[in-house]
This record gives sequence, structure tokens and C-alpha cells, in this order.
Amino acid sequence: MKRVLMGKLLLVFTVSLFLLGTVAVRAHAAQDKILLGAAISMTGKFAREGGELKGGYDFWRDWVNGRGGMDVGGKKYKVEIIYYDDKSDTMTAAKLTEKLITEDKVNFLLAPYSSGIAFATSAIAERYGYITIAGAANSDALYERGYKYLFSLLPPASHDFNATADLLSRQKPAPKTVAILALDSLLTILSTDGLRNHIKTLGLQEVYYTKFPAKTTDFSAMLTVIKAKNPDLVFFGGYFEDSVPFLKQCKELNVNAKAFAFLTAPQFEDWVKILGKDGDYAFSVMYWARAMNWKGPYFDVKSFADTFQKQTGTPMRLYHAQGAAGCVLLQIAIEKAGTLNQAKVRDVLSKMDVTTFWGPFKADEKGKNIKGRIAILQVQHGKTVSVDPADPGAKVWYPTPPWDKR
Amino acid sequence: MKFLEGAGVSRYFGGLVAVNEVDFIVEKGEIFGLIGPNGAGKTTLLNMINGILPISAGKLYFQGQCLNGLKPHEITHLGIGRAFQIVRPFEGLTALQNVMVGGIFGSKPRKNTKEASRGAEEMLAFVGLSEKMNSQVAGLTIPDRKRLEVARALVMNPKLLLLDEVMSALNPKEVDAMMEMVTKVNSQGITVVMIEHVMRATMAICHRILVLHHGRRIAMDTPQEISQNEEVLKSYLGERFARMEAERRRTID
Amino acid sequence: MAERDRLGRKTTAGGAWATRTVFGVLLLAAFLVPLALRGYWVRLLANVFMFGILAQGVNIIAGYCGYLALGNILFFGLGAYVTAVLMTHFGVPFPVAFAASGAGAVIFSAGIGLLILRLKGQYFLMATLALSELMREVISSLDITGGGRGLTLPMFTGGAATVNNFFYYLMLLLMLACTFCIWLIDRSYLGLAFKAIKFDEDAASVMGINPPPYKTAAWAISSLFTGFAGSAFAYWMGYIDPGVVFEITPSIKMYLMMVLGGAGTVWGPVAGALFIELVSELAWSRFMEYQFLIVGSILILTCLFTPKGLMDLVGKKFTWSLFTKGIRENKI
Amino acid sequence: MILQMIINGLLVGGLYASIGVSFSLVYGIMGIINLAQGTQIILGAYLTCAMVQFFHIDPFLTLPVSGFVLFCWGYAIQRCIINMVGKGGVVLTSLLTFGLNLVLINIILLIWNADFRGVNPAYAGKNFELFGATIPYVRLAVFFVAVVATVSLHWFLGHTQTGNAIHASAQNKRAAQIVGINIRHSYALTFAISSGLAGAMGTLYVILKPVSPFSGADLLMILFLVAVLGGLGNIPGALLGGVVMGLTDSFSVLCLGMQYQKIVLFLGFILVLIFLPRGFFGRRFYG
Repeated sequence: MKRVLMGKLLLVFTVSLFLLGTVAVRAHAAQDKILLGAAISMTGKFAREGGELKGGYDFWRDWVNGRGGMDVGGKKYKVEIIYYDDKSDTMTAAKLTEKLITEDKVNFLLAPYSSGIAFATSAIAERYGYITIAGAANSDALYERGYKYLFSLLPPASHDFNATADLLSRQKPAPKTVAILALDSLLTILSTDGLRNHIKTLGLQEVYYTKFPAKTTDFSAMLTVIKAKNPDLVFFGGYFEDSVPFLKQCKELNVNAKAFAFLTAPQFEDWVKILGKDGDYAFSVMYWARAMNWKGPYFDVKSFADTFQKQTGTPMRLYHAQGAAGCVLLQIAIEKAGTLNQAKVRDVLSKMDVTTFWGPFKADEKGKNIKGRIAILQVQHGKTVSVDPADPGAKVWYPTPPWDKR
Repeated sequence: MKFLEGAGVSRYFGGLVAVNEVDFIVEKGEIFGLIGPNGAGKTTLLNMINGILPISAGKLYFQGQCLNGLKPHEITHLGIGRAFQIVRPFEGLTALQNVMVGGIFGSKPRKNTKEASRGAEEMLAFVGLSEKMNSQVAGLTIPDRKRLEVARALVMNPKLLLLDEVMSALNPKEVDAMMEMVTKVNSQGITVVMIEHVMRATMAICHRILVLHHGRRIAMDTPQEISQNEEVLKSYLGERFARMEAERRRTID
Repeated sequence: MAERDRLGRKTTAGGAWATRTVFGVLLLAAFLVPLALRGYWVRLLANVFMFGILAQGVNIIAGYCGYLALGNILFFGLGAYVTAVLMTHFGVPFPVAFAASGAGAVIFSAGIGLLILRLKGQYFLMATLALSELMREVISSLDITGGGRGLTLPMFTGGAATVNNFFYYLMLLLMLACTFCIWLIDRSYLGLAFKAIKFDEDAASVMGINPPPYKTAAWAISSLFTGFAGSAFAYWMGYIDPGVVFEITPSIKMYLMMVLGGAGTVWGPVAGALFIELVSELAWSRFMEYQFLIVGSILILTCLFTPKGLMDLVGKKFTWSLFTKGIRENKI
Repeated sequence: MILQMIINGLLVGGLYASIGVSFSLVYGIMGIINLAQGTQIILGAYLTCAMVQFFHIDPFLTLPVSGFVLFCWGYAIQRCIINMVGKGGVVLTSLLTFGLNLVLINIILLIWNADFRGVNPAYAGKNFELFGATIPYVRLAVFFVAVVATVSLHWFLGHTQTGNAIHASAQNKRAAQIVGINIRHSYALTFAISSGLAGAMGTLYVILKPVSPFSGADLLMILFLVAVLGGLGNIPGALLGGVVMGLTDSFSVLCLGMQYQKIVLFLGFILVLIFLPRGFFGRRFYG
């Protein structure tokens, strides 16, 4: 019997250890500080995106503190950010978001990466009346839940591919047929569904459409079918890890189209690095490009990139900018509201019509950014070049030459 | 109606014939020995009797009922108990619980735990394991495990008890005790089929003996006859008897 | 004064009294937590309880029956999707959907169990893994489940505290119900049958146990609670997609909890869940870069030194020989 | 198109088979389900990437190096850790290897961070036409190396003294010890061979597809499927299992569409388990 009793004692011990943990609370932020919190993917499948997002947040924090802090109602506040790793896991993200709100008592939340995770964290933030400016979660369904405290920085995902289709349909020789491939996940399905509707208005014919399961690394069978259909355009709705093997296998099986269009994958340096010159001619969707040349209150497009490079010593990438843009937007709203009260800042955000270095922001009643714009990049000579709006001197490379003539 | 009858019983493993068209009859109330060199198919035969291995060819009848195709637990419920050669107690349970498993599930309408617990205690007392009733079986010695194995089979109140080498690895004194126990069980009216390499015991307590060699039956007779059967002597007993004889002479000299 | 319970285990009158007191205090504390602690801790504990349920689920089939259902997360996902589909497409209230989730999981496990529980351990293990992958793929390709886009469930109405408390108590009660169920099994002939099958299935069948129905029953009970947990999870999170509810990591985590706490014991898996979640929590917030290393090392050390779980160590005098007992018993 | 599909299936199957074989070997000899095998392959892949990056050599040349590194790692792990729980049964060893898996992932993360890595030599993607079907050179080479590795492993186990010792340890532990086989050594050697093979296959894998530290989990499912289809522990069987899987992949896409590829695969797998639980060949060879 002693054993069972001791078992209970072990339980008591564990519980008390556990409760002790609660006592060991973080030293609370001093009065002249604004505490921000972010549960972000530092490990797991979104580690790359999450890491860049964090880089953007860090940059903004250092920058704003370098200016003496945020100006709220005439008083300067320094900014501090608490980070947790959500391991790209929804449940963990939810838990950590609640921790940031109730334990760390942060003043504001910064958004996580990916729509799936944002679904869970925004639900919690909404209940506590915390604002979420989703920098990297633009699935339409997120904004159909009637939340008041959720705003999107990006245009809705269902429009992601449309600009690329517009651009390509204007090229000569005019493309006629389209093959569409979609990874079976929230964002990719939304963007390809949007595209499938959109191409009808452009007079393009869909000759092949398929969803493919997550974690597919072998496309050879699918490519054989596509080869027989010989489409002019191939739209690939997938991420980094899907698109690299896809393009490699296109070459292996000698499958070519007049253009290959991807979502955001090709704008990653590694994508170009792994594929080398096989990556050339690929089109990428970009929510932001230097060529857009937006002018904002603190930065314009160019000065942001330069400041980022100077301050952090690393070249600026998309999610850096995206993360920082969310912060800047929040900063503008807070400074305009002159208070740290969530509800008041929220009201300012919902009425605000502003252009930052990231571009225009105007939320509709659901929180979607109706003024968001999309840029199109193309990989040329192993570098991404903005072709719409075009970088100075940049031209669209079209059509793609056969694999053995590149 | 024969008590236990095998007609042309065979078992193949792939191309290998482990038991080859064996006919035998076990009469009610006897102690029936099963001997033969290693790999002769003795354990395979027992495994077929209680249904662990399907019968490849031939028929087995127990009290007139055909055993072919029955599941092990169904055969157990007909009244056939089994003690394994490599003792297989349930390691994580106590000795008492081990015996209780048989007590509860061994007969068709399941017994309740209280009743089974009492029966199991009695059975452990019978085999002389009362004191170790509540110890984990992992800590039991080999002779104790063998006793436990017998108790587990007996608690199911079998009409037929299959014993697979319950005396191997025991010292002479322990063998005597086990022999006594088997005869005691038999005197209560339980028919026993036993595989045994300890010839002293087999010859002393078995009424009849079946000798297998390479899966074939080479003899089935009383111990007396068996010990004089030429084929048996040549293939199996010869060597052992020679050794026994030599030993006997040495002790006499 | 030594007495014995129905299965012949020794109990002491005095010990029982002390145990009951400790147990009662703990239970009371568990029920009072939401009054004393803030949102995060309530959520964290609810999360611990959820893993407690999952660990108990595998405890029944793997800890008691010895069948390593590595793909048990299947029922979690199934339960979550039954609830989500019923609530979004058919407007069914949560309690009904909750019950339906449990029922769905049981029907599925019993049906498929009769087929695949004939398989020996390692094949069963892989069959369950493949089943959970299959279920994920099927759900991804159906329209009614929203496919890879996932489903958004109706919001739980009420403030943050209400929501947290609701799910806290739901998970707590589920875990207690599950543990009580295991306690009953452990005391009855079912527990003996399960353990007999675990230790030696041939011997068990020779002793009159017909394994398939028992194994199927064990898996059905396991799936019932896992399905319930999935249902509660779906409503709690408000959004599910196949990637979230069929994640393989929790599947492994519940085994870790079970083994660490003690497989085949009544309270072990719950203790394991508490311990693992606590360690993970510490590992996450302090040693972010080493989290897998820490969890992995704990797992390895557990397998080496306490293969029977932490519950096996308590109450014993700590000596070098106890420390190395696991290795001595298991090494080749 | 049918011919192209068959060729695709065969080439993919060769890769599947080669990674399945190493898993099957460990299971067949020791009864251990090595949940770290996927990540061991990934480790081999990362080693190749690192060597290509630093020395600018051809990725195929790194194959022996990653194989050797993983071989040593495998030997040490089995000798020092896995042997210690060898008798603990499948639950314990599975959990142990899962722990190893986590540790390995973390090591990769610490050295190389979470980025996807890949190599793309200049000749990657070059192909030739044969009867109207396109055959990529690299895939053909990978297929060839995989088949050679499998066949030579099979030969090694059947025709060398060490191989026989390993074989004997699988058949009967006690008897092997009696005839003087150091069973700890032969187990460690088995595991080392399996890990070495995994490392080498990692090199081949990364030439075809990019990897991240977490890719191991996806590979593990393939390992299971291949090994079980061929009969657990059966090496030529695993080769067949891989090819069957590759062909299934191809033809399910052709007949039903990409979306149903995995459904067909898993459903088929479960049906095989139910009706042919010992795979296509049964477990005739080891264990």
C-alpha cells in the first residue's frame, strides 16, 4: 500500500512543482514600457517564415527604441517583445497566446504565421479583446467569422494568383490553356479556387486541375499526365518544399510550358539557390516589391530595405518587411489613438486609410485589407526581378525556352 | 466413444513435416506418455490438441467431438488443460492472479472473481505454493514456475491435462515430488497426457506410451513393451538406456 | 493489518485512509483551480488533462492489452471531425455532437478492430498508423469536411473565463471518467484478461480466454475516450483541419506519457501527462533550441532506467541497483 | 504514356525500396522498429549538402562518406544504448528509437537550422528518350545504386562469415552465443549496416528532393509500407515492395487522379495487412 500512497505523494509533488512555476513570474514591465507578445513558429514546418517574421519584429523594436520609443499621448514608451515558440502547432500557439495575455499581461499581440494558427490565436485574442494584425494570414475564411479585433495586412488569398494570370494573358504568343495544381491546404486551395474563376474572364481554358496531398514529393506520375495535355501555363499552388521537387521533376521528365507560376516560394533565396539556373523563368507572387515604391510615414520602400540591412546586417526579405509592416501599422494606430486601450486603437484601425512603406491599408467591415496590392516577380539569372510593377529596365521573360536550350 | 483419439494427424510447416499421420488413442483415466527425441513433433502434437496450431491433415476427437477448427479457448472449455514446456506465466501478475485467470475463464460460464480467487488459493496450496501466492512470478524459481504452470492448468478442472516437460530442469527430489503430484491428480480421475524426457518418471507412472520419431509414430504400448521395442531402442531409448544401464552398473560396482 | 481486494492484492486499512485523504485533497484542488488561477494556467491544465485522456486511451489498449496502437490519434481526428461536421452542416448542438463523436469512434474501432486485431503486435502497430493516415487522406478529399481547407466551428458564446472553465471542467471530468473506467477494469476480470493477453496471448487462449472480443473491447473503450477528447478539442479550438487533428507528434507524446508514468497502471499515464507537459513547458520557455534534445533524452533515459515507469520507483529505497535494474533486466 | 508510367513507377520504386531495405534489415534481425531511421536518412542528406557546399564536389562522391559516418554512429548507438533495452520488447525499443529520433532532429537543427536543403548538380534533370518515354539519368543512377546496394547486402548476409553470424543471431540468440558469436557485436554491426545504408540513401535522396530536419517523419511512413509489403525482415521482398509501391503511385494517378494517390496506397496497404499479413513473400528469410 505504501507504494500507492507514495504515488499520490509524487502527484502532490508534481502539482506543487507546477504551481511553483506560476509563482516564478516574469519581472513585470516597468511603467514606461510597452510590452508586446508574439507566439511565433521558430521550429516546425513554419520555422522559416516564423523566423523571418521575428526578424521583422525585432528590427522594428530596435528601430523604434532607437528613436526613443513610441509616442503615446505625448509620452515616450520603449518597446519590449516577449517571444514564444509555437512549434508550428495550433494547440501550442493557442496556449501561448493565452499565456501572453493572462500571464505576461502584454499590451498588444503580434500575429503568428499561417492562417491555420491564426484561426486559433485570433479566437482567443478576440475573447480577451486583443487586436490581431495578421501580417501573414490572409485566408478569406478567417475574416468571415465576424471578429472585431482581427485585421489583415494582405489582400485576401483568393486573389493571390489573379494578378499573375492577368499579366500572363497579356503576353505574346497568347496562352490558351492552363493547368492548375493545388496543394490540399487552406491557403493554396483558396488561391487556386480564386484563379479557376478568374481565368474564365480572361478567356483561358483549364485543361487540367488537381489537388495533391500534403507532403507529396514525387510528381512524376502527375507530370506525365500534364505532359500529354501540353498546357501553355502551369499554375502551381504549393509551398517551398513542394515546388522545388516539382520543378526538378519537370526538367527530368522534360515537361515544359510557356510559363510556370508559383505562389510565394520562388522569392526565397534558397529556392533559387537549390534550383540554380533551372529556377529561371519561374513567376512568383509577392505581396510587396521595391518597384511598388510606396511612400509611408517613416520609411519608403527603398529606405526600409536599406535601414534594415544597415541595422541588422542581413539582407531584407519578404516576411521581414511583412512583420515590420504589421508593427508600423500598429504603431501608427496607437500613436493616433494616443492610448493603449485596445478598443480605442481598434476603432482607429478600422477607420484608418493609410499608406505605409508596405502599401495602402484600408480595412473593410470584416477586417480584410481591400486596398492591398500584389506584385509579380520572375526569377531571371538566378535573381528575383519584379516584373509587375516592373523594376527599372526589367522585362517579362516569355515564353520559357525548352529545358535543353536554357 | 474414445476419450481422445487422433486419426492420421499431421502438421506441415511449409515443406517440413513436423507430425506425420499419427494415430493414437488415449483411454479415460490413464496417464499417457509421449516421448521421442528433440524435434520429433511432441510439442507440435500437443499444440494441435489444444488448438494453438491448426491441424494440417487428419482428425482429432475428444469424447467424440471433433477438435479440428476449434479455437484454443473453445477446446479449453471442453475440458482440456495445458501446462507449457517453456513455462509461460503472465510475468506482470502475481502467482495467485496467474492461477485466477484459469479459474475465471477456464470454464464456460465465467466464474466470478471471488469464487475464482478462493479456488486459486486452494490450488496453490495443492501444488505447495501458498507462501508465494502474492509474489510477482518474475521472482519465482524454475521449480516454482513449473508448479505454478500445473496449478494454472488444474484450476480449470480439466478432464484431460496436457503436461509438457514439467519435470525437466528439476533435481531428483523435485522430480519425485512432481511424480507424486501427477499420480495424485490422476487418482482424482483426470486423464493425463505428458511429454517427458525424464525416463525414470515416464517409465514409472505412465500406463501407456506413444513414441514419436521424425514426426512418425514408431510405437504405442505399455512402458514394459516400449523398453523392449527394438525400433524404439535403436532410435531413441537405446542411447539413454545404455547410459542408464552403465550408470546402474557403476553404482552397483 | 493486511487485507486483500478481490484480485488478491494486499491493501492496508490505514494506508487506504491516508490515500483517500490525499486523493480527495488533490481532487478538490483540481476542481478549485479555475477559481484561483488565471487563463493561461487553466488552459495549460485543461491541455494536460486532454493529454491525460489520450494517454489513458493508449493505456487501455497498449498498457493493458499490449497492442501498440500507434495510430490512436485516428480517433481523436475522427471525433473532432464528427463534431465539426455535425455542428457546422447540421446545426447540431454540442452535447449531441459530442455523444455522436464517441459513438462514431466506437463503431469505427469495433468494426475495423475485428479485422485488424487478428494481426500480431507489430503488424497491428503499422496497420493503425496506416489507418490514421488513410483517415486523414479521406477526410482531406471529402467535400463535407472542407478538405484541406478545414472547418470553422460555431463560436462558443461567453467570455474568455467562461470558455476556459467550460473546457477545463469538461477535460477534467472526461479524464476522471476515463481513469475511473480503467480503475474498474483493473479491479475486474477484464483487467486480468487484458493483462493475460498482453503477456502471452497463446497461453491466455489456452486458459480459456478468447482474445479477439477482449482486444476489440479494449480498443473500443480506448477509442471512445479518445474520440470524446477530439470532439472537445474541435469545439475548443474553433477551427480544425486534417493537419491539426491527425498530427503524428501527439500520437507519440501520449505513448511517452504512458510509459513514463507506468503502462498498465491506473494513475500512471495521468502522472506522465502532468510530468511531460510540465517539462515541455519549462523546456519551451527556457531552452527553446534544445527542446527536442531534452524531450528525446528524457525518453531515452526513461527507457533505459525506468522501463516500468515512474510509478514503479516511488516508495522504493533509491539504490544504485534499483537505478540500474532496468538495464540489468533488459540488456542483451 | 503507359510505358512512361511504368518507368516512373520503377524509378520511384527503386528509391523507396532502397530506404525500405535498411529498415527491414534491423527489424528482421533484431525485431526493432527503428523510428529514427527516417531522420538517419535525413542526416545523411545533410552531410552530403554540407560536403557539396564546402568542397564543391560531386554529390555522388559523398555517398561513401555519409554512409561511413552513419555506419559509425549506428554501431555506437546500438552497442551503447539500444542493446541495453534489447530484451524489453517492441514497445520499449520503439520508444527508445523515437527518443533517438528527437535527439537527432535537434542535432541537425543546431548545426544546420530549419531550412530546406538540396543539391542540384549541373547534370540533374538531363534525360534521354527511349521508345517515346523520358528517362532522367540521375534517377536511373539512383535506381541502379539502390538495387546494387540491396543485392550486395543480400549477398553479404548469405555468403560471408560475418553475414552468417548476423543471420544466426536472428535465428536463435542462445544458440548463436553458444557457438561463440558475440551477439552484441553482431547486433551492433547490423544496426550499423542499416544506418550506413540509410546515410548513403540520404545522399541519393537529396539529389532528387530537398530535405528539412523534419522530413524524416514522412520517410518513415514509406519505410513502413515498403518493409511490410515485402514482408518484414525480408530484403529482396523490400525491393519488390518498393517497386510495387512505385507502380501503385503511378497508376493511381493515371486512373483516379493525384488526389487519391495516398488513399489508394494506404487502403492497399491495410488490405495487404489483413489478407497477406506476411507481405508478398512471407517471412522466409530472417528472424
